[in-house]
Amino acid sequence: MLTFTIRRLVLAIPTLLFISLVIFLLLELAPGDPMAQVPLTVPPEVKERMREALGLGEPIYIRFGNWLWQFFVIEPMHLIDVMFNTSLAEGQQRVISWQTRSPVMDIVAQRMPQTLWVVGLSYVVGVLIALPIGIYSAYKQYSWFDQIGTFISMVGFSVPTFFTGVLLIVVFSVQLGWFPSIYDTTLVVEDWASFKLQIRQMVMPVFVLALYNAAQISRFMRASMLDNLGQDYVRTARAKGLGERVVVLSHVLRNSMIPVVTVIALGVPQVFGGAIITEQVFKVNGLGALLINAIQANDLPMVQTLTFIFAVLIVVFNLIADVLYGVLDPRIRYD
Amino acid sequence: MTETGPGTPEAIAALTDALPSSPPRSQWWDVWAQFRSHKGAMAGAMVFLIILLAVIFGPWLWHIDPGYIDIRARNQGPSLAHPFGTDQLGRDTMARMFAGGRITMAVGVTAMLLALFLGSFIGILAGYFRALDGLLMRLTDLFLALPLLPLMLVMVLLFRDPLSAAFGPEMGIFILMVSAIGITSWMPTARIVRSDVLALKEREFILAARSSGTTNSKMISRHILPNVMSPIMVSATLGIANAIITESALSFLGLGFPPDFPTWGRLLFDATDYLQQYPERVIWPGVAISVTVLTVNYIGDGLRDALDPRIRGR
Amino acid sequence: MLDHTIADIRNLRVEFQTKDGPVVGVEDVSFTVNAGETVCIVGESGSGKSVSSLALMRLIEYGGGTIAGGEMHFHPQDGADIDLAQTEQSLMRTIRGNQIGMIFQEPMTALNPVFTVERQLTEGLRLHKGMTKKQAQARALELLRQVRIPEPERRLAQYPHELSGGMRQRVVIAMALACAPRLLIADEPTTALDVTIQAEILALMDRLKRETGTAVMFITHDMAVVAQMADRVVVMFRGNKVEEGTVEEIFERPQHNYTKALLAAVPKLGEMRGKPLPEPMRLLGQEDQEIKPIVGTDAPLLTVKGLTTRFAVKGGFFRRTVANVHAAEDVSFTLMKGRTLSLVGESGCGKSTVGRSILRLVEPLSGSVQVGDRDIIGLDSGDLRRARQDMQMIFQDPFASLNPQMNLADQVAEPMRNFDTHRGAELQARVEMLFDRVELPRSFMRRYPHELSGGQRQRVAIARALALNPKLIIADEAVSALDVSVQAQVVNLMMELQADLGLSYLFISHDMAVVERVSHDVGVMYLGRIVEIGPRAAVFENPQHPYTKALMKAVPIADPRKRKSEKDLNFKPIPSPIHPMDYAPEPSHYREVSAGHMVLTTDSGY
Amino acid sequence: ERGSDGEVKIIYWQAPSIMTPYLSGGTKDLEAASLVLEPLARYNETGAMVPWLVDVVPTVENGGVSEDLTSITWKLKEGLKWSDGTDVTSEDVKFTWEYCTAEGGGCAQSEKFLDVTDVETPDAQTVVVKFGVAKPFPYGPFVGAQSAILQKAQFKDCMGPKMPECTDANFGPIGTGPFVVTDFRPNDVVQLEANPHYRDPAKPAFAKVTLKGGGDATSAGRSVLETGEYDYAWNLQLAPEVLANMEAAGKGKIVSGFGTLVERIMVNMTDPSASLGDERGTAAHPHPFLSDINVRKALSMAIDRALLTEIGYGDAGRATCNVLPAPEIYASTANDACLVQDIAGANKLLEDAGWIKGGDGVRVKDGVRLSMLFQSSTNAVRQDFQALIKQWWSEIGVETELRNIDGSVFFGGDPGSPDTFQKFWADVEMYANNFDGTDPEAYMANWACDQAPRPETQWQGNNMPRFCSEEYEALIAQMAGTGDINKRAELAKAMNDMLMQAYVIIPLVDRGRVSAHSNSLGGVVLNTWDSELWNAADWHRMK
Ligand SMILES: Nc1ncnc2c1ncn2[C@@H]1O[C@H](COP(=O)(O)OP(=O)(O)OP(=O)(O)O)[C@@H](O)[C@H]1O
Ligand SMILES: Nc1ncnc2c1ncn2[C@@H]1O[C@H](COP(=O)(O)OP(=O)(O)OP(=O)(O)O)[C@@H](O)[C@H]1O
Ligand SMILES: [Mg+2]
Ligand SMILES: [Mg+2]
Repeated sequence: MLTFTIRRLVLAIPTLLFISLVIFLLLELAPGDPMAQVPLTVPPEVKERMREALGLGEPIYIRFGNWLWQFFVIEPMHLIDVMFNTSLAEGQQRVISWQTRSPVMDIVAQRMPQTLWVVGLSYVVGVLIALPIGIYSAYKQYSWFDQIGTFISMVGFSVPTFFTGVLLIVVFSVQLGWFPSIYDTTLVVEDWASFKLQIRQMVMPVFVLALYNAAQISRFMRASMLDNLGQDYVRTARAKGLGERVVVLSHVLRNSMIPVVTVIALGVPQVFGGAIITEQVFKVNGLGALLINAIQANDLPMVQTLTFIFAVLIVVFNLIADVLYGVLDPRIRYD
Repeated sequence: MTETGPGTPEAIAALTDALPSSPPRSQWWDVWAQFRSHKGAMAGAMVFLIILLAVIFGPWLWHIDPGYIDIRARNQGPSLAHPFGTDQLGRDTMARMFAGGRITMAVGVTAMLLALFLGSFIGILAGYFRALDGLLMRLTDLFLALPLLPLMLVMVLLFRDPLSAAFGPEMGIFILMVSAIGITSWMPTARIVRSDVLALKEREFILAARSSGTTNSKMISRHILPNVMSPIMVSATLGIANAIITESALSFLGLGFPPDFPTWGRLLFDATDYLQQYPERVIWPGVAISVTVLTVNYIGDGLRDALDPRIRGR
Repeated sequence: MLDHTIADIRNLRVEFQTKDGPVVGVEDVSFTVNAGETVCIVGESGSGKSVSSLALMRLIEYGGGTIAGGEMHFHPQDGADIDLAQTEQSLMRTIRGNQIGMIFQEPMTALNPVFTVERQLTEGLRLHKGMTKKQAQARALELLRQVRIPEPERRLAQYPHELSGGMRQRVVIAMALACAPRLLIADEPTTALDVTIQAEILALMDRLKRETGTAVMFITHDMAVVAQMADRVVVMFRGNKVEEGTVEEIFERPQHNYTKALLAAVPKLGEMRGKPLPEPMRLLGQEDQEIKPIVGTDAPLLTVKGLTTRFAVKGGFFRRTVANVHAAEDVSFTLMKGRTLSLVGESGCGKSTVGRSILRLVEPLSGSVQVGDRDIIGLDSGDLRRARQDMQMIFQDPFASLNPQMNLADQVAEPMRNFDTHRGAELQARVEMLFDRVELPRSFMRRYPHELSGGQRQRVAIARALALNPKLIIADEAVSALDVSVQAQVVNLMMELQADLGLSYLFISHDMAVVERVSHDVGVMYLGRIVEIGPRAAVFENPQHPYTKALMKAVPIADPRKRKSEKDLNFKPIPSPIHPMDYAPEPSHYREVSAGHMVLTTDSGY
Repeated sequence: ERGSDGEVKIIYWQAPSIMTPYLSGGTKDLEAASLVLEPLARYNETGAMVPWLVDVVPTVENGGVSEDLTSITWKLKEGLKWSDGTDVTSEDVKFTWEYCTAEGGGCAQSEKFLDVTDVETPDAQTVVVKFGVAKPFPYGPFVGAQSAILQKAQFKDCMGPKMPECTDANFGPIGTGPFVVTDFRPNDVVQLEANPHYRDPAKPAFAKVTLKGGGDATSAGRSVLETGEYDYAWNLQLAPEVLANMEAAGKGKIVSGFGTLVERIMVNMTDPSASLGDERGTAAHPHPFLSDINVRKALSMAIDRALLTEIGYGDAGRATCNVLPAPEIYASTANDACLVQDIAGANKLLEDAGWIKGGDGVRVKDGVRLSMLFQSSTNAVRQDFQALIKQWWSEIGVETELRNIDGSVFFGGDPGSPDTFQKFWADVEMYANNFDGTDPEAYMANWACDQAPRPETQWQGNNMPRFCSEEYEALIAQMAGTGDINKRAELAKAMNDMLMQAYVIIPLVDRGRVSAHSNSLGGVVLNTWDSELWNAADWHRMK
């Protein structure tokens, strides 16, 4: 298993390099300009000079090479500096965002907490509600619970979050005044009161995203449970006199989780980058908002770095999925 | 050894297999029969058909031009003249729903089919030909990692003009949209299909077909493809919803249809601003999208059951 | 022997709710099982054997069935009487696994793949007997010893897929026995296993019955097993009990026509003694049958020399090959036109691998395969495809070797379409002819595999193999999975085709009685090598190699008066065919015993 | 009293990404920076210049500007302190000029320092700006939010190519303004606290400012007007009825003011058809039908500007017939006839000019159909406008295809993209533009011939219609040499009228700025000539 993991990781490096090159070329080709948000009153010559100052004049391979060097050498050195108070990366040019002229990784680090709190938590919540719903719907296939579950999950999947989010805001913020409509990213949880505030501001975005995630995962869970409930070993378990709870929640569930775990793991990277609309609606300003902002401002280093991080997540979670697969299913052994 | 007495009809019957009582039927008849017995699927198919007929024939029965602006009739609620009311420019919502439905359904279905085709094609190739597996799966990773928006911008940049020149502006954009959505949403299908094909390849009937001289292309079309229909069906269900939503997001970003082209996603997006004043405006497109996706889901469920001969036989 | 009734089933009726209305699974069945007694239930496939036993466990409700009538009295000890048909599921839970144990039909899938053997074994013990983890573990170990699993301590920590089929089946048996049930239901526990393992398991169950007084309800359609095991026999037919009696009564004085037909269809080892050539079986109800020995020719069709096939075991950081499975090792034989060569041997000894290597469905490492005057090994992929026109294969599992999504006419027509030998109406006509030939109604052409019984499916597979008029058919366990009655039909059909068309068969099987019936020559395989080969009569009547002798001994005989006792059986676990990369096996050397009868002198590992 | 009113929360739906005006000229960044950094003088809500870090605005009259218009002398207020407690000196002012004009730096405001040859610092309070040419309007440098003063001590190591590397300084500049940055999260939120060294000891009233960014205008408005979570929301470009509905919730007020921002349609005088290859959209090929002034005029006549204003902007807009609508003295009245829609007149005009309606209702002349592509950036109001205008034009026999393009591409100016507003590969396009401050000279010079974007200029330039007239060139030259304000006004009006009467620009709406503040926020004075937050020091909580 370990060698399998290492081997896959080693193989991932060329893949990732290639992906980053393709992303880079794609971004190069995409129209748009980092100066697009500068008002029209600023003359074109000035914009041209600003562009040059960003290093846009260099040939493309030099810029890609620079990015690679900065991302893979300087950024890790900087990380070491921060952690151990060394000064390896002293004076070296880090990956700088064109929009904010500050190191991209610092901003990414800044956005992490809210992304994890809201988007990450919503995924966890989504999974936590999807599993019981999927399990029970399958166990009682075609019961009213199953029908309603199907209905809600399909509606949850088909109604875009730009609508559900606004609807929740109108109802719970404007009409009822229960929850804030704007997420405060500066809130520090240090006592009970601030914890309550944090919970209050998370409720709506987490709910919206969780609904969407739960909808998909519960469908997979249900299908997988259905597959396994008909298996022979379930009958064997019953023949041992085990109670239904043990049969379903221990024997069947463990087997059904095998494909679902893959689905869940592969969903994680998408969740990080894909919650753009919800983040916008509630102004959570997580990584998704950062990405869309950077794309709109044509902030190539930022977009490149973020998409590369997502690519790494995709590859890593692919791997995690495979490893989990192996852990859950003893028949699969990677060595 | 036991002495065996003279045979009786019953004894012989024990040695031949009992004929089933129902007469043999064609495959499609069987599929249809099974499909018909699935209540949800039938209801879904009916509703889907109604929606389809409505968006195809609706504009013939309801003559108002969806783009016609009657500025005096702005923001009206439902009335006889405008059964669904009007929007902020006084355009008739019902006419816009019909017109939008045509585009949404066309885009949703076509993009979904394209994604399915690509996903199945790549999934099957990757699963079937070992040599292609690594390459194609890395390609899938690549597409998963590609940021959608820049990709779309590039596609618009490169292809809008040639396509418009070749097919006219509307068809050109339609092709562009459909291929953009298709190209960016085939990856999950490919993964699922691939793993199914990998399992299928170990089955003995594939070996049997090979031993009777079946060529690779025939192998895929006769043996592999029909047996991976079930995951493809699930992808279809989720794909159509995905296509509808992506289309609305793209249109809104200005990467899609001309702004005066209504689509359901766009109508919903535009109406969201007026959620408080005119809540009925979000209801029409919202319900239309949800109902369409729901019906496709039920149809998919029914088809999946119906296409599986083992379930069909029960 | 205690003469105390454990289970008393009266007028059991089980129905299934399906979309086309209720279907009767069991119509009217009554029988009793006494303590310390083995009752065998036999009958054709689909006659309701499994359903009856599931009804007794009240597991039938989970499969969509209902007990529509009848009583099922269970007497765990003297005086106690529970009508299982009426009991609450909560009470059933204390009976299932505790007082009634069940061994399921399919040993391969009856175990949960993701839990260790220990976990699955101790679950019931801890539940019913309230044992602690430690106690349960000790008991599990004891059970594994009882069922004679080698290295029981290690097995506890293993997962089902790490065990061979025979071991898995023994784990299932241990599970059923864990709480020392009063009644043990065994549903075809050995059908899927080869003779040696089957013999072991039968011996084990017999011993347990004798030692603990457990009542055994043994379901099977293999009459040889019945003869081995049964005290009493219940014969079922289409949901009804048609006959009941002691094992001697049933075998010697069958009353019902079905029972008679069934017994007639059973091939018995030794029947062919003295007849050097194979001949079809005489079947009940087919009086006009002409029984003629099949002679064949002396012209070689298939010559295999030094065939070696290995599978790489990959591992390490770069997925390099670290070891090899020596599946076929220096295999040589010759098959003549119009004759049948059988390969027999234990599961996993490489029979299928040899068959597949000949067709190059797996690539052999070395050796030569000559079909007619064509060297198969040297062909490129295009020529190979064309060469396959002459040699077809019938696969081990009729369920698996047909595409579930394709109708039967298309499946039979497929080889002809592939080689474009026939077209349009001509093709249609030939498909019809093939259906007639294998005695399938033409109306079946539009059907799908799942709509057929196993025997019918196998006939489709045969029709498909015949479609191209091949010279050679490799029949890999073509009849092993079939019901005896169906099996007899298929065997006869194959021999008939051989007589008519001059086909050659490479017949792969572990069923010695069938092999005796059909073959001209027999090769016995062990651990990838042919240990003994020669004319069938010579090998069967004068086995030389120790493995061949053990194998012959293990075959159960369908005669209750010729039971084998456990001490006759003497098995060794098969050594692993996996060897490191640098392992160089010795070439095979043979000693000629009589004309064409060769015995391996090289060390075979036995 | 300073700091007594607690926290004020401001929401900008475009989040600030940097805190200095010199690295990003985006409005959001300028305005956020204006809480901290201040110029020597700035414009008030009427567009008049007011002294800020000086006591008087220098003029020729008071001797601050030299007679030959080549130098201007500013005198800093006494006792000005940076927020770190050090003194503000003329060296800082001079440094600001050096900083922005240093070699290799991409200073966004370098235009402000055009023609500055030297900045002299005779003493710590006095700054003399020298120009290489006579400057009739010498208030470019150090005036307005774009040209705020930086602290030399903080920025001296951040010159030229090192400008972007000074993240700490760029995110937390030391300034003279009422607030100091405590936490800056780019594109998310800025937190500030009262400047302890602010020159007025009683101000600011608020101890803390939170400037949140992100989302969209609707939700920003909602958070001030409906839920009351925020105190001030910037630039609420929303449909008037949506805004009215939000205001009805009673939690806050909408404020609006007018500047020079005009929503306009640009008419392409060159032929954008793809078949021309490299010469597409260049002066080499005049437009097949838009080069006919009758057609351009008819297009303008068919538009009901009042209705557009009502639908798109309500009280925050006024219909206009000028591309230069303000300040008052520059506003022409010569073209006001366009305020009334005249479809019949437009039809007649086209008919007379020989454009005859074909069977499909589209006018044709000599085989040329009046069929146009109308592009604009993506924005709900603009798309409504496009739809309306399309309908009106169809009534005069002009067929229109609409296209909307994402703002970052449309305004992005990427020469590789076919969709930029400069390339203008369409027949007409709509967007809004304005000019900085109150002097229109540079703005009116946009329509000089050599400002036309073309391949040689990498498609840069401001003359989108590719308008070219010798007469107009002459007026530009004349204005550059005129110092008298009234004379300048006349010239500007003449230029405006020339453009209007040629119908190469069809102005639609003079767009005001709409913002909203909560009922409890006092002291808000909406200023469209400078940063909206220009007087944040005066903001206070109403009791
Ligand atoms: N879940 C079910 N639904 C409907 N019919 C069923 C179901 N299970 C079994 N049957 C039917 O009940 C009958 C008896 O089946 P059963 O499994 O008992 O046969 P069997 O005697 O065990 O055969 P085999 O030897 O093949 O195992 C068959 O006709 C079968 O089709
Ligand atoms: N594709 C494969 N990869 C690796 N090992 C294999 C493969 N196929 C077969 N083997 C191994 O080769 C050996 C011989 O297998 P084979 O299938 O030929 O046995 P068999 O005699 O046909 O057994 P059975 O009676 O169970 O069908 C076994 O140890 C098996 O595990
Ligand atoms: Mg059975
Ligand atoms: Mg085999």
